[in-house]
Amino acid sequence: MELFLLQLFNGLSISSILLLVALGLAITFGLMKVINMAHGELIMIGAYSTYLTQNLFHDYLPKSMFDWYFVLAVPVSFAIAFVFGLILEMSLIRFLYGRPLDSLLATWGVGLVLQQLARSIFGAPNVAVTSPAWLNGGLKIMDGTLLPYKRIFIIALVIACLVAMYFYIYRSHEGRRMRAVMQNRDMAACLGVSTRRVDAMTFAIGSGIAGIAGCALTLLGPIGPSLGTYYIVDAFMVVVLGGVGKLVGTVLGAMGIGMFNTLFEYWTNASLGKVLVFVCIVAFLQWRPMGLVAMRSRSLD
Amino acid sequence: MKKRMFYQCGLLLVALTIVLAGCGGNNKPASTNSETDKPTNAANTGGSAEGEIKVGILHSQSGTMAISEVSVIDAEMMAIDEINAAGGVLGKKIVPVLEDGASDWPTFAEKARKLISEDKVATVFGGWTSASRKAMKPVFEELNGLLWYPVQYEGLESSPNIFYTGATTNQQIVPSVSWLLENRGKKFYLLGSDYVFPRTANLVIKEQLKAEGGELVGEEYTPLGHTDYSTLISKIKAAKPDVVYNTLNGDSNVAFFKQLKDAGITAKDLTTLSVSVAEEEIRGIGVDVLEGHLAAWNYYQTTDTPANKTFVENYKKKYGDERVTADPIEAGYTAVYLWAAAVEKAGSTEVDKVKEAAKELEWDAPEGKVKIDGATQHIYKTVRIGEVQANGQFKELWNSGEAVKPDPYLKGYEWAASIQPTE
Amino acid sequence: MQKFTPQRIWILIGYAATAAALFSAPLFVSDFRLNLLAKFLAFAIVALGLDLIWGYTGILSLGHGIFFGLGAYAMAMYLKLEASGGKPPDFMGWSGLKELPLFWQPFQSFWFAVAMGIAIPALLALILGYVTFRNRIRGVYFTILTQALVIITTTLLIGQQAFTGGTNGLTGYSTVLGFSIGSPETKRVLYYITVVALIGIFVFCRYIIGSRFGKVLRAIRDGENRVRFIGYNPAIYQMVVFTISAAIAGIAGMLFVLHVGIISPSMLGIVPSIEMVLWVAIGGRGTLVGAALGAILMNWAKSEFSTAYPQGWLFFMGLLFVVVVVFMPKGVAGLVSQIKFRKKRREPKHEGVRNPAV
Amino acid sequence: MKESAILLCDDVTVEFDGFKAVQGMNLKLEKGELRFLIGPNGAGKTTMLDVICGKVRPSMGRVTFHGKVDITKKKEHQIAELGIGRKFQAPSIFPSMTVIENLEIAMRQKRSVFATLFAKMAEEERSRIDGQLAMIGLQQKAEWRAGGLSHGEKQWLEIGMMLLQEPEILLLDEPVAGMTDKETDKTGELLHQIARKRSVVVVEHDMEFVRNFASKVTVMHEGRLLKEGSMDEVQRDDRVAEVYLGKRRDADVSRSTA
Repeated sequence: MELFLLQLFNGLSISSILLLVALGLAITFGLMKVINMAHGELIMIGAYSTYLTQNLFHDYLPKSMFDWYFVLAVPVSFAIAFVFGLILEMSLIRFLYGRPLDSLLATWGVGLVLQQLARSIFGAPNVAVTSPAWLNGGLKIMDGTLLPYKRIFIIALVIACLVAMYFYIYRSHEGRRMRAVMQNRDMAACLGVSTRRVDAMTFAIGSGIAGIAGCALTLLGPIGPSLGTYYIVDAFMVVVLGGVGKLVGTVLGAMGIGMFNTLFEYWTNASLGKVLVFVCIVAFLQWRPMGLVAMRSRSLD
Repeated sequence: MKKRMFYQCGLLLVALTIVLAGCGGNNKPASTNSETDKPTNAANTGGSAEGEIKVGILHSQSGTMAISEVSVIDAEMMAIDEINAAGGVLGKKIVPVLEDGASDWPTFAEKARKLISEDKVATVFGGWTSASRKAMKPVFEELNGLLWYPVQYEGLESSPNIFYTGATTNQQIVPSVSWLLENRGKKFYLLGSDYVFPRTANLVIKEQLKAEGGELVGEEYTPLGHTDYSTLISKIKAAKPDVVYNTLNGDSNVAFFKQLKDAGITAKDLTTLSVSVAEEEIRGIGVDVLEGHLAAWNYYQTTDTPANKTFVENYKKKYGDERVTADPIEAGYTAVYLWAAAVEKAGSTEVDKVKEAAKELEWDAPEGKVKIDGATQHIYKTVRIGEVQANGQFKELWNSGEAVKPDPYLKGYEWAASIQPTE
Repeated sequence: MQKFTPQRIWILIGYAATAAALFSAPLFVSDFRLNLLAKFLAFAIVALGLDLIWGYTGILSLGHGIFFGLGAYAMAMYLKLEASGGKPPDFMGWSGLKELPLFWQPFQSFWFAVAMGIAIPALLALILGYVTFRNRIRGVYFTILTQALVIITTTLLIGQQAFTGGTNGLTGYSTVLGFSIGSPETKRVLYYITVVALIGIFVFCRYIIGSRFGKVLRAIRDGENRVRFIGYNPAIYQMVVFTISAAIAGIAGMLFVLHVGIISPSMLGIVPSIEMVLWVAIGGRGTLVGAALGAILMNWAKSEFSTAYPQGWLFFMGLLFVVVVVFMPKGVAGLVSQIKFRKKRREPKHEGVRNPAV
Repeated sequence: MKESAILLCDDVTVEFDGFKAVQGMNLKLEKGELRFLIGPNGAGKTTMLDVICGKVRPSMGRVTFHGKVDITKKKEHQIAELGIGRKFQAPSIFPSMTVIENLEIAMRQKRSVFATLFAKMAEEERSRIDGQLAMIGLQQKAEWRAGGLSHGEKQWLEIGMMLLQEPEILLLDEPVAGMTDKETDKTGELLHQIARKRSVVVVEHDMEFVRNFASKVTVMHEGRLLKEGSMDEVQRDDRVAEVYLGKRRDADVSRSTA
């Protein structure tokens, strides 16, 4: 029983991490149809931003304040990744709208450069981020079943991001423009929406969320130049499985992959579990090529 | 359409000429690619000129393995500088030729071939992963080169063209398992990354557990780069082991130890012993997470020998105060000195003569006295079990007292009979 | 169509000169460099196959490393067994396997290995192509699926160490068909075989492109659905060309192992697979010469510069990739023809071909 | 009766995510007939063509070809092979190929992989293509890349491709949309020639254009059949006038979209 609960929680936790990693992609890939292979590197940028924030707190603020660095690290990671996203969009991505496969290749090159940049600045070895004391330990629900606060925090963070995104996209003025541009670019342009600006903003927000993901990942995993490469393919799988262009789909996709991953890994082992999950995804896409939540359209291609 | 083809053809021809010309140009023994000012490459201009001995340094400077291997390069370069400052070998200066293995095994093979047949180096110091060594081995054997390999590995190998200055299984894993059985408990959980070293090491451990009264309660491998250990930790919890014997590699260690701590398991609740976590890795994982966990090596920065004192001092002076030394770094450093001593003794850099001279050669390494075992070309090493302290250094809990004779095929252990190669 | 116009003669001369240069290369370069060149030529073969599906059919596969790798593994299994004399190879010993597994047995035969080196990648591609193309999974989705396939294959190869050699891969060969694999003579012969294979596959690809089949492929690239409505089943065409491409990659893989002497799962990974695409992109997709050239030049540059600037090299490669894909989608070959034709093309606004072949 | 009908749509219903684009539509096409399909925007005209050519699968109803083959069970390329050709609203030719290559692959021929791999251009095929080039007036531009043609030329090329395909039924979706008057006239001529040999269904907004042909007109509205008859009959019908012609007799206004 306790094991079952724990595994359920683990599944939920993995789902939340996958979702956080894939959320930014759901925007850049799902809405803008840009295949951003540098998404993983934006996550890495978020992680390093957290590392830097930690160092600043460590060096310049009294020790008692140190634990609160993480509160600041979340917006800082968002901001830095946001800026990187903005630069990337303005210098490169805007030449690639409507050429998804080319965007995939070009951003892969960008990812390579960013990784190497990180290696030059921070060195090849991993850096350590000390998690704040208030996230240590866990919630004891019964004997031998401890739910780590960090994982609960990440789940909460994902929910917060989702809610924020929902309000931004469906309730704000900016979000309305964004949807307008993504649905019918020409029409929106005719109505006086600056598509250039909206594109840049949308991409930057997607990147910023990747930054938040990076910040959260520092709690659980390694922080190094190749951090992004561990998550990028999984993130794409989540978006594709969920159905491109639908946030609900992305949530379902992440839940599906996370839960099955935990289940398979528990039944078999980590390697085989991973293989099984991927086989399931491939098989599922044969059955429903457009993913869990599909949009239908009348256009020829 | 056709006209375009025509230009393409021309282009092909031009490009091919360039490639061939490039190849041809580099063909001459006195190579001409000295277009960089880097000291490492300037070496090529000298060729085998009087007063210089070229040696190759072949580690990954890019890619995933760069994390670990770059520090070994530093140590080897430092040893070369020190020897040169003291007058060189046979009165000649050692000139290193650096090549990048790029964390890619075929590249290691290619570069090894280049170092031996193009640069004509006297010896090569290089490799980290077993895979890179396995890739280079046929090249060294074919061209009769000499490779010094500085990392602990899974044993079951002994090539006439390789000197192994890292530990083999009976100098790290076997004694540490015995120690754990005696001091920490009988129930073992084996956790490793999914590649050759952990699988082979665990094969050995399983035989040893059977022979020495241990009990195996679980064995798991995770893909390289795996970052979520929550399920695995559940499995470990369910199996209730006394000891987790950890052969995880690189980034996985970070995720595993962080998440182990989150699950409320500290070093007090569960003993873990790692064979791939050294001082350098501690910095990337975080001391707060690792404190109290164990590791088995032959050398720690804190190892108390006079040679080590100067070694650590020089290393920090040269590369910065925040740098730490670790077992493979020391092994790389030792390798250079052992080769230099062998060359001095042989009076030549010829591979066969150096090999002959290296037999039973002794040297005061930072880890203590080491001796080359002529039969296996491994070195005698002292085994040390250490515990991670709050300052990121190890405290030695136990050592083997004297340097242990290398036994890569575990011929000295009856229980290992089934592991040994069949021929 | 087959008249000998001056242009056509020049093209033939160009081909002949290239072939001559390739065949006489052993006279000019050292054994080591020849070995490198041979490896590059093997890569050029993959690039040809990749160009066939990407440049001409518009299918981007980021999983060609798998097909390359499977071909390589088939050959490596033969070489490994020849080295061990039919006994279980070394890695099986230290993985705890005492008997040679059944599926390894037939690889003692060279020709069986060669046949498998082509058939296994082709079959896998056929199966993958059958399920995906029939279900109209295409474009980006197909590309991402191939990545999933890469992860599945590499994880399996690494996980089954006792049967596949794990991360180490297969290395340590001695002879091929009784000839020492390390000797300069064998290497030279292998080089010639590679040159012949490259030329043969080049001619084969040219034929495909020129045939009506090739025209349908290009039509699929331009508009897959449109092709459907004029009565072709694009799925079959995509499947066939994907299979051909995989078989070509398999051949290249076999040659690669013979030259390099090692194959490991890392060669099947995502990074090498993307790098293969990069060669084609830089050389010029949609032109066979460009693709082959891209593979040779990129690898040559990599082996020359990566040593001198191990850090800078990656920057350079990443930037090159970005610039080529974004600003020179036709690659080097496209750039050259663009420069040459700029003046003449300015006049008519439409991009018509003004010099018909006949 | 039934034997003479080459195409019979019976109670066809199409749903898109709950929205019924076509509801219980019946359509009968005689051999050699030229039929116009008109109706206001969103009437389901294009969707009807989509159903006939297999692009959209109806949720209900049957479409039979020659009274025996049920088209709704077939795939697009099979339907095309049966002899139903479709020209889309936006010109969909293969832009990176030359005009002649476009025609070559569209030509009626064996379409298996093997056949195309070893196909040689026969004399007879050559002359067929040349004839078609003359008919669509693109002889001078045979070696041009199709992408470089003007809009009207692309439309003609596509019609030419359709004709080489030699279908028994030709489905044309607004063939004159976006054309200049001169081009429209030329297209009209082409259409007259075509209609002599085969059955044609044309979706059209341009009433002037439709009026040039003395043939049957089907009016659709909100996915249903509203009226069928000659142009004169249709124009006299009150309901039609109400939903469609009544408000805007000037057909040019509604030309742009479908």
